[in-house]
Amino acid sequence: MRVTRRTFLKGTGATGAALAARRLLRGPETLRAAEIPQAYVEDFVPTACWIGKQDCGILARRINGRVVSLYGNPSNPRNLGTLCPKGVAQIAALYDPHRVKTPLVRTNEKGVPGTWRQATWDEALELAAEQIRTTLEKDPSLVVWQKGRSKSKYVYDEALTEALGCTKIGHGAFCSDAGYRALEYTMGPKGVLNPDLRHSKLILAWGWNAVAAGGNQLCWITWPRQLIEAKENGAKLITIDPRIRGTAHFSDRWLPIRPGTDLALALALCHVLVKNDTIDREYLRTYTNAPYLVGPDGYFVRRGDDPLVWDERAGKAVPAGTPGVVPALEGSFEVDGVTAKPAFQVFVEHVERYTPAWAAEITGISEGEIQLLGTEIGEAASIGSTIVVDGVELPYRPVGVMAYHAMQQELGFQATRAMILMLMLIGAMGAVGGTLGTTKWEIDDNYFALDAIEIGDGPYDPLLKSSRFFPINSGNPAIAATAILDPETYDVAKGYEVMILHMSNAAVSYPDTQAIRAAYRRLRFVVAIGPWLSETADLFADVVLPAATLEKYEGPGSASDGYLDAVMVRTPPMPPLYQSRGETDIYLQLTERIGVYEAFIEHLNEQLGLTGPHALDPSRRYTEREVFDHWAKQQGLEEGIAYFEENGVWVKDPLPPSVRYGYATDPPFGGVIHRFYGESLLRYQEQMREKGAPETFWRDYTPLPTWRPLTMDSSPPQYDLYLISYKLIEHKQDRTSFIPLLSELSGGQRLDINPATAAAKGISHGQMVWVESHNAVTGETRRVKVLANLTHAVRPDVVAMPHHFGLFSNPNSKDLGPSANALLFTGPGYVGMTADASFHVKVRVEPA
Amino acid sequence: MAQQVQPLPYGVGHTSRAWIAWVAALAAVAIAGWYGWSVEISRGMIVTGLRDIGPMGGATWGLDVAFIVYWVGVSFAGITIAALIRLASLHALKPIARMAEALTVVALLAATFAIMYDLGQPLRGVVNLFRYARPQSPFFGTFTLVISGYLFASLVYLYLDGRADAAALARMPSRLRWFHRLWAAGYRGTPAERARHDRTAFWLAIAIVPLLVTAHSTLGFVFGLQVGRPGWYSALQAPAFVLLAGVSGLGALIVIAVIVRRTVPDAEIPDAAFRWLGTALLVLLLAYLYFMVVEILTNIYTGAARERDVTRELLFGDFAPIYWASVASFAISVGLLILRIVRRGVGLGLLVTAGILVNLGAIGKRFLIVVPSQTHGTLLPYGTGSYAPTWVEYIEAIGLFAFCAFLLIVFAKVFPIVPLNRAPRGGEAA
Amino acid sequence: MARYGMVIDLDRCTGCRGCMVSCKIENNTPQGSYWMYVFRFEEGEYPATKVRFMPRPCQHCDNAPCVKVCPVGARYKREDGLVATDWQRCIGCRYCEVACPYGVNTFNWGHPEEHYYFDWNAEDVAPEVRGTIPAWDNPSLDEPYGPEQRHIAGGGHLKGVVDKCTFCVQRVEEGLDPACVQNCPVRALIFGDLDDPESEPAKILERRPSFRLLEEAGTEPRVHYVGGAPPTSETRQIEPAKAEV
Amino acid sequence: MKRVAIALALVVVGFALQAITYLFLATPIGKPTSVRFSNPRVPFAPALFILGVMLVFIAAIVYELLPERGDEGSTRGDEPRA
Repeated sequence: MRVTRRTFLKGTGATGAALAARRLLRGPETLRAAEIPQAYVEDFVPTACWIGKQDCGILARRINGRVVSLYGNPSNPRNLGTLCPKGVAQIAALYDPHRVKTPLVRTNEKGVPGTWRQATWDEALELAAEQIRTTLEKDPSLVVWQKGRSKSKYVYDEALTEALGCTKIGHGAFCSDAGYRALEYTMGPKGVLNPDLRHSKLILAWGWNAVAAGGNQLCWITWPRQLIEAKENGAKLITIDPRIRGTAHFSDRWLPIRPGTDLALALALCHVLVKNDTIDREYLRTYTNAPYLVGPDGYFVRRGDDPLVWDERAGKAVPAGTPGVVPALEGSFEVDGVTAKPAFQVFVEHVERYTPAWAAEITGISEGEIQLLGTEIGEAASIGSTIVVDGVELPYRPVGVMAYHAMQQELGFQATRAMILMLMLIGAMGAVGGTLGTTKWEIDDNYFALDAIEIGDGPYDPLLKSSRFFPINSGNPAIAATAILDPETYDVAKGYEVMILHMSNAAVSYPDTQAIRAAYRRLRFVVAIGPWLSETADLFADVVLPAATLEKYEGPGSASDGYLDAVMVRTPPMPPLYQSRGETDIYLQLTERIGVYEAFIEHLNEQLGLTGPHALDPSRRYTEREVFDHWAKQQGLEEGIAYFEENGVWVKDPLPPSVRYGYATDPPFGGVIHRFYGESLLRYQEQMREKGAPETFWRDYTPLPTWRPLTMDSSPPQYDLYLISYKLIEHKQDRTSFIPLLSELSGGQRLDINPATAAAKGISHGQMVWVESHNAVTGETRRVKVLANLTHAVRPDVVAMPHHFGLFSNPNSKDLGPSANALLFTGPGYVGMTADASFHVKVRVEPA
Repeated sequence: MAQQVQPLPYGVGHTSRAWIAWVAALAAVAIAGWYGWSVEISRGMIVTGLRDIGPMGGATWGLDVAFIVYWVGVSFAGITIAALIRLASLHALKPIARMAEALTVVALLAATFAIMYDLGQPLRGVVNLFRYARPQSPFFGTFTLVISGYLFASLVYLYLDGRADAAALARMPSRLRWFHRLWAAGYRGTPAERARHDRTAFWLAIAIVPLLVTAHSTLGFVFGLQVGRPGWYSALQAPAFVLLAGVSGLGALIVIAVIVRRTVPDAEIPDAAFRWLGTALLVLLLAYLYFMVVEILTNIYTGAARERDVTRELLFGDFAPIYWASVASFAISVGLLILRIVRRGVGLGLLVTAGILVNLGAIGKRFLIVVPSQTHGTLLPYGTGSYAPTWVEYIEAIGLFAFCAFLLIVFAKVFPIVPLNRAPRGGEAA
Repeated sequence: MARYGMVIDLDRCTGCRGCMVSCKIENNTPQGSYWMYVFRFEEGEYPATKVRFMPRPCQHCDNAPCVKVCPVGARYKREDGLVATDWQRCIGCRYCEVACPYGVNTFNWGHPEEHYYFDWNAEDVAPEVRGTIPAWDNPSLDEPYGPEQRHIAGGGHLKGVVDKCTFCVQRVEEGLDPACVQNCPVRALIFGDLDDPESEPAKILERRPSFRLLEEAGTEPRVHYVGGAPPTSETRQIEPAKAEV
Repeated sequence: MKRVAIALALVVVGFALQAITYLFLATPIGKPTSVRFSNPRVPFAPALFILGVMLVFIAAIVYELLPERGDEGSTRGDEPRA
């Protein structure tokens, strides 16, 4: 902890003639500071970054109580006293002259950039509360709380929305929810694939820019450090990505894959593993439904409710889980009059056709490379080996896969499932050195829920939950927008009327921006809460409430680096600037005016686990500091929130293997059977067909991941390039491009294009080009003008654009170029089977 | 004036309308140049096209520095001619000695201004150079030898050499008599005085020649000692600077001499002087072209990668137009000068054309010495930079030409720009 | 006496440019001025593309061309190895800038106060921050440092004066690492006394092969690189940071 | 002769001043390893050096302009006073 205090006096000692002489010698400017003698008191107080997802610990350097710069907090295990460029640069965001300084009330029509009048908090809160209250009274589901990123899940996402009873929308469908759903459905943990970097020996950065893009759970600082340490410990890194960039230096091999074909590659790798017989049969038999007998109809053969397996020793079918049986994985058996095969056998036959040669054609990666990679994976897995970690002997399968945002593609859910199946074949899921989903191997409710979806008949809510369109559903606001705009097709009876926009910029950050803007225009009332005026607020908000940035209480959040347990709470290094307030304070005040304060307090007690003397009293009025003080005391910290105000982070013990690794939990893998074979997916497919969903919605609901040609590939041949989008290390979503320190580093929008492709099209570096995208289903085209950036780090048939741009409300973020989202589509062909957005589209590029 | 019975020689003291118009015009342009400087001072050098070398991809030295070098180069002529008259007894050159000396002085004043234009903190420059200047810095030579020593020596030379004429003029009634008296400072033309002057002139010439070589070399060292800038680090820089200084200086002198011969009443500058100037220019030019070939050959034959890049950029790249224009102006000048010799006439037209061309070429070459090694010569892969001067730099540069011309034509009206012709017989003047 | 230097581990650098921003904040450099610059390099052709990174602080050369050419001794070498710029003496001739083979010098082309990243005196910011110094005005930078007590901490930022990396002399003199080093998330930058065999950088240099940039120029930099290799003529800079004023 | 003596003295002093200043009073020459190499040993030494350069040339003026004591040949002047 480096919280020091020092005072230094700035004196001049020079007066009169001496001063004049110095002025002459040094030029007039030098005396700027020296002329004003002043005592400065410097100190360092903890707070936390609000930009990224991992809430890096910060020590704010203050001079005379005013924050002047931000340093990493050395106590925080995630960032160990360091910050990424965004973290350091947010000082400019804190003092951004374009912050929302007072509550604002719109004075012009919606749908165009707003003109505003300043209002008092009383007026603005009353205005918002009135609208929310009357709508809640009518129908709570008409009120929607939309978040971009929420940094206090229990307070906002849970307690608030439950107190209001409203609809909530997150950003997951544009992030990595396809991967989340696949892992939740298949194994239970709520997360996407990420490697156990401390022990992995073969790391596949699958669509992951390991050193610039972060991953789930952690954003950026922690992963690269662990990856570099893994590399220094001899791990091999293979990058599977149409574009390589930063990872190139750390990658042992680069497999430039054609966008959207990850499923084909994963299936071919499964093929190689099966052919090489590098299969962890013990894992498959013990923890998965791979031995379950599948009948000719594709469903498990059951007796009563119990699926059957074939006991090799007894030579008969017995209910799965019968103690002492050795279930067959291969073969074909006659059971109860039908020919049944273990699911694994079905899988082996299923992947028979997915040869490396077949995949080479689709993915653009050579047959030899695929064969080699499959063999490498099988060998690296060292099936059967164990390792002792913290005194516990555990299976050691050091093959780690990181697959994150890349899974937001048309076949993302099944591609992730195919990767998981591939890892299951070698037993690497949840193994030491293998692939994990989260810091802690915990089974999420979705494991059960996604297997037991009751597909309704409609009318549906705008997110189309439990619908015949998207039974497994990530809650995509663009789909909601599409459904609101076309209620008949999607069988939607009502849209939304009132929106609470929580630090979200849906109108720019999410594709399809056009559909979203059109739908948001129909909202009767929007209250936006955020430190800056987002474009969404600028276009659609009726009332804007100024939120504080890092000068507020927020949390609690994890500060674990994956191996060490730690908790953080954001504490304000100085009072909120201008008239801004922390969101918790805002919600406490808003719920009071709406009349649901008591409910909010009760839900806070529930969500924050506040009991006994630490429970909040619904009849009392609290400030946000008091709420977090109660929480901190509940955790056993006597000094309450002051502990975090002093330290920023509460570091606990190292996470034991029994928490981290699926094999090590008690019971192993939380006691659930892994869905190697997705029987319920087949059931959903049948129900969807029965209820009349078009093929485009049900065709990917297959129990085993199945390749099909991508929709975008049916665009006309002149749309000869794939557009992908990516993250820059300098920016985070659209939250940072207005920070001049960062846009200076990033240089704004560009289109990465291979020099060979550029040459063929007569495009030179730094030239303006038109990028025109094409919707293969509707025939619609969209285009933007952008600067060409020639790079050898991208496939010749791919062009790539970073996110982060296309903003217009903040003068500092104007003129940085268009948003990649302006080219992307939503709807059939451009969303996955789980309503997850696909960030792929075919485009053509020509000189502007 | 009523008592003025006789006009002063060579139009001194006589102002025509044309002259006034010229003075006004030149003053206006010179003031425009200083206005440019005032903008630069108040807003910073951001108003120039200069930018940092490296991430900013610019040139931090540009037109200003090119003109510092150019003006110092032009100053070469006066002292050289004066010294040659004394040391090599080239009496034919005597009529152009005064204008040559004046040219040296005004060129050095222009160079001083150009240096001030180029300083981020000009005021500090004045104070700190006297206070802290370090002998190790190649700039030490520029600041002390060139600006102080050279300028001071030239003034001394101009002054002492003009005393006899001043005394002669001081005998004639005019409004400028006080000035001529002041200059003459008691000179009466006694043989002892003349002998003394001959001795001082001789010793001054001796003293000035090494100063001259050192001064121009010093400027070459400013560039030639820099290992970090491909294209600069070369032992040839110093001698090449001396040569190109001679070329531009003689070129400028030719132009001025022709103008004087055409415009100043009674000014008789013998053809021999022009012949000598033409031939000398030709010789220096050929020597300089030889240096250029040697330099290019070295750079493209054995130069390190970045040296070759810079050379390629000069020959074929962004700077090729300026480079080849400079080469062409030198080559054409060579042709014109040879043609003049072949034709056996004086060929004033040819001489003036060559004089102007070599100066344009010299400016081009100075620019090419300064800029490409910065924009295209970064040793780390910053990529290619660029530099385009802004109006401020152009107006400053043009202003200096006007300033020099202004000083010269004003000088010609207060003092004979051509020495009074009293040798070999005395008292014959006017 | 300690003689400081820096070791940069190119095998660890991810090119995030966090050091560039922390340098800018620590030293309050105006727009377009990078005392620390991180190169992003591309080499080779698709698919054998190589991308790598190279941070470039001032090399604090032992035989510094900039020190040699400075006409007024504003640029000088300290005994602890730092190459310092006295911003109260600099006359703005920029000779150091042309002399430096590494391109590390930055000149204050305009009024720096017009080129900070946010406006402390903006009409509606001022009331909020009144009575405090601007966030971009680090008081540590205005003080004289070292035994020589000269103004070298980079607080100059005066129009017409040259700036460059100071190795954060204001921090080093307090026993802290330079801001870039402290902030490097992957510990690719290591600072310390190269003369002390027990120091972290000295030990790394002992253990691993290293190189210095433009060794052939004879400048004897105090910044050593381990891992990777110096850029070659085939190295292309990609994604240059925007440096405009 | 006094004239010559003064002029020569000026030249000698000028050169001496230059040499002394350059070598001993100005910033030490050598590989710059400390702040010592950035400061003149004597304040304003560069000004002294320039003074030295000027003295050498001032010698010429002094030599020519120093009034003569014995008014030799005022009548033999070819340019009688106006």
